[in-house]
Amino acid sequence: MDLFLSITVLVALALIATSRRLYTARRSRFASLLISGGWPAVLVGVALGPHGGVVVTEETLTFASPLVVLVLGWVGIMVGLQARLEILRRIPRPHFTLVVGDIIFTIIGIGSIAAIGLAWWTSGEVNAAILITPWALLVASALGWSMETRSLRDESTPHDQSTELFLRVPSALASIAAIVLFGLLELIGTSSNSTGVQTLALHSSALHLGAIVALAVVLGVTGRFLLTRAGRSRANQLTVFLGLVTFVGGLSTELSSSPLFGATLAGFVLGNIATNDVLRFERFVVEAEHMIGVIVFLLAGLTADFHLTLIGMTLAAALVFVRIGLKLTLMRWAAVRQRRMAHSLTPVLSHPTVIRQSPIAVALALSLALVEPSVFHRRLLGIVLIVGVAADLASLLLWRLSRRVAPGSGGEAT
Amino acid sequence: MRLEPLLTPDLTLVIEGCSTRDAALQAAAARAAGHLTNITPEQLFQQLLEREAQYPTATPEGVAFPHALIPGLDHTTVVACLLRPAVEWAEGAPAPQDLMFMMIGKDDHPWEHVRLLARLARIVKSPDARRQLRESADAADFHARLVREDRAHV
Amino acid sequence: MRSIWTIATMILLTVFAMLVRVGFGDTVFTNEVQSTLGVDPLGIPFTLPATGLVRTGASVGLLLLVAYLAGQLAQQFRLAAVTGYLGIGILLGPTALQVVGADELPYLSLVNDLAIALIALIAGGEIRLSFIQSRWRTVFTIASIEVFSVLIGSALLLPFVLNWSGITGELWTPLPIAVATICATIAVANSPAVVIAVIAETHRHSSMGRLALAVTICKDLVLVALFTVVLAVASSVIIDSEDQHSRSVALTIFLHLGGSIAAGVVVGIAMAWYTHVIKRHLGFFVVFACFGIALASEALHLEALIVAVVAGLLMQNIWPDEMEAFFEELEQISMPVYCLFFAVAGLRIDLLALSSIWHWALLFVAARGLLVWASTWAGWKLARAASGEGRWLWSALVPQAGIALALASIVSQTLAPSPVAEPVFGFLVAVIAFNQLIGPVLFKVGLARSESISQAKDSLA
Amino acid sequence: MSESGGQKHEQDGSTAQRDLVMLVLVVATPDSLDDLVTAMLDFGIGGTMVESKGLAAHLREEMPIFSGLASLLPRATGSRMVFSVAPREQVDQMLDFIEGEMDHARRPIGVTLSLEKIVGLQT
Repeated sequence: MDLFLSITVLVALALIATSRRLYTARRSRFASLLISGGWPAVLVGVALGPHGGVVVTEETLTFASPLVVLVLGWVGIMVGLQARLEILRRIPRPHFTLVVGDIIFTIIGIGSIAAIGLAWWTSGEVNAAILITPWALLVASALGWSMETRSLRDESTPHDQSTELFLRVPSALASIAAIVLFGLLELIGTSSNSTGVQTLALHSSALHLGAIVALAVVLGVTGRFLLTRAGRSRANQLTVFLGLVTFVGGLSTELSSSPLFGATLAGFVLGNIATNDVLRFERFVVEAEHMIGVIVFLLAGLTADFHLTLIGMTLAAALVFVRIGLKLTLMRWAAVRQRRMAHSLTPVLSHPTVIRQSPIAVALALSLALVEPSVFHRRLLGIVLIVGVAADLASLLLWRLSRRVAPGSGGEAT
Repeated sequence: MRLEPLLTPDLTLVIEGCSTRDAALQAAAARAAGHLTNITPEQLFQQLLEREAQYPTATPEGVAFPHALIPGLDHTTVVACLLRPAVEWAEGAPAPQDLMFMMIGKDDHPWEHVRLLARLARIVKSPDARRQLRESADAADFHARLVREDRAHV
Repeated sequence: MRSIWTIATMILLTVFAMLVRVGFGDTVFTNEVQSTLGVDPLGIPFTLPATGLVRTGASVGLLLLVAYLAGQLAQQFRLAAVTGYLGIGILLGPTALQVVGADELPYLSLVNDLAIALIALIAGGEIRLSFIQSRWRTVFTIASIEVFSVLIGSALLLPFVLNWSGITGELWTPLPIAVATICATIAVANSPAVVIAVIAETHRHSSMGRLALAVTICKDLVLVALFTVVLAVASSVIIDSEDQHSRSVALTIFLHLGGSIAAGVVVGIAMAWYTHVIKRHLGFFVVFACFGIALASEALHLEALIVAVVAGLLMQNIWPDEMEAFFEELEQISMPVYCLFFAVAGLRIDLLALSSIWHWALLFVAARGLLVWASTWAGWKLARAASGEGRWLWSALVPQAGIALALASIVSQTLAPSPVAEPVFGFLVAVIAFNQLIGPVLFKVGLARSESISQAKDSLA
Repeated sequence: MSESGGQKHEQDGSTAQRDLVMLVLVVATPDSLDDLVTAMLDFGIGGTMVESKGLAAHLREEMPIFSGLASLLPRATGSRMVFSVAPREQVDQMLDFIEGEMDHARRPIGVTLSLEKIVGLQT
């Protein structure tokens, strides 16, 4: 019964979050920051969860894992579908260099902090192989930044399509890279974890990877046939859409990988053999994005465990500070390299919005807590959520500071 | 645009035993020419074949729309046929066709021709309507069902 | 040509799922034991999710896709799509290809709650009060005659069948009679789900279809009350438990039915208000309304079937125009729910149990079919209804599905202490399985025949 | 279906211009486009069609959560607007068709506007 109660609150919140009234509320900077980060949904999740008001007990949460598989499969297919070659070909080169820069910066900066913090947190006596997956999670969730550019706009920053795309597209590419990076490393980590030896069980993880790629190809091919058979009848479409999403999410979970990784590959294959019916499927998937986003954040709030020891909190704080330093240096490096581009980019590049954490991080952490619901993984999800909130607030603070430094450029977005 | 005024019982027929498309076209053209003043069945049949040669008018749902524009005609004629058995329409045609709506129109009013084609498309769009038409007992029943389907739409 | 591609896709999806489950079944997360303990890097133990639960996600996806294709295939061979969903459920089930394991059934049957509420809502929506006012006498006569003749006929025949099949030892002692009466009550059950699914699938909203639906629903309402009484009395005989007095049994039934009808009215008004005022996200709202009805009825000990039928009836007959959008959305969502509901029903059919007693079950199915035909024909003649659609009405009263299965599982739970529970459940499931497979096809033929009869009559007139 | 060289209608004389009205349709779901175009042809209504983007689609593009690349390819959001000037009787037929024969979920938004002055309309 309480599972149903929590799902009802969850959907009611999702309905409100996507209602027209809330869209208009997003015009003010703070409101759009708060809402697009999904924090209201996380707060409700925590309030309802086992650590909050205990409306949803631990046992009910595990019972709801097929719902988590459906939601994460949905996100994976949504991300995979847009990674079409025709789109990737149209992306100008600077965007790619920015993403590669971000990956290198993050692996070095965040990677080292994560390695030290995790080893210290698990007081060193577990073998390294077990920490590969948590390390991969912390690095992958640091890639990219929030793609929401609506709160960017005020009189000071000139508003044109290219500036916003220069922020949104690299972050989208980074979130695809994050899913693939985490998916691969999680395979290696899990296989070595089960064999428990120092040496990495590369053979077994290669087998799993082969199976996931085969799943993506099988689903791409059969998906196209199924979508054409569904035709224009909405009842048939709904059956096939839900079937595809749950099938790919479920099977990639069984292949001990996160549903996001398998679903993204399947979306990629399906997207690149697109027909009109596949485009109709993509519209169905993307239109529910905000509803699915709210459900992901709410499930994250329900699942996260915030009883972090002192070490856990220090690790979270270190991740936030390193992230701020990294992202601003990355942007300065990008601004120096892009001097040839229109001058209009430079004010945007110094804009602190890049500090905000990408929402894919929450989905990745939730998928790890789903595949292996241990207290450690739930605390990692808690860390990712804390880093996200802190990064959002830091971005707002730094934006206010930069306004006070250059007062002439006007105040809050109307 | 209503189909009913163009549907005369005499030009609503069930063609049995035609195994090929041309035989069906010939039978329908013969019946249509009887109602047209300035064209012989053979000429009409040739015009229909020329049009089919450009691009076959068959559809995956099994409904064909052969048509011809004849100069000097004063009105549009529609011949509604139920083919038993269904015939293979053309090389690579998606499915055998067993419903055929032959349209012979005025060449100086192509817009009216398009409207008639749109009306027919609306009538035979739903699978339920097609099944109803295909289960007609005889020509009179086929005509009654066509009128009922036409009245079912605005 | 298309059906080759359909079969190829079904095989590809199923084989791939089997390969993943066989090849990678031993990974650290999925393990055979219900849920074992793991230790995380912090040294804190945690319970791993049960294998059945982890596999439910993929099984739901696989069943949806493959059942959908099987339904299309069945329609290409002039069968009812429902038979396709059931057939694929049996094929992938734990007693056949074992693609879907037995440990997943408890999680998959969550869809039953959603399906029964949704089917009952649609059934309620199909009934027009004007139709009831004009034909309630026919509906009530046929339903009552059919219920009692099938009940008494089966109750007399079953002791022999149960005896021959070795389920009950002696013949005319209290135990076999009590068991026979319970099985006879379930033999009366019908399936609004099959009636609605076949009507929706063939788009034939003829008057015979509407009459069949009204009779089926009227019978099920009577059946629910009958079942509660028979089960209470019979279980006290079988397990000698004297906890229930006959007076309190009557009271619980009255509360049970009255409460359900009242709850149905409240739910109907609430749903009408949402559809009228808010109008948005109807899809999500419909799914949650059905879950709500199912789980709330369970919690308040009401009958979800009655609550939903009353709600659907109320909405369709009081605000027909505003509720059009609601029922359109209901129809969209019914397809995936039917695919899953009938596939899961197929999964639960135990081929092993079937193999030992199928011939006795088939004998009883034939006898029941005869009883249904005779009683419907008699009821039809008695009601002196004019038009000829009555000749094929019996074909709608043969199929059995969800409700019969639900009652059978209630029987096996209530009789659990006695040794006869398991074989009786096996026998009931076998009978229901045959009715599930034959029923939809029979009704599809009956619907087509009755429509051609009424059309022949129209053209003559 | 772009502008078909002026909208042709059965008109007789200038007095008929007074019973012409403008029909504006906002078609959000592309699937219902075929039915609408077939119906317009059937009723003899021409029209101009433009690609449009709803407020929700615009906001979704600005505030993506997971799918940032979707906005890169500004392919049609799938919604279209149809503007047509036609006799009141045919426009009423069109609105009856939308109310009578289209599912709620696929119905376009339709409005009619009365007109003061019309030039350039080929009758």
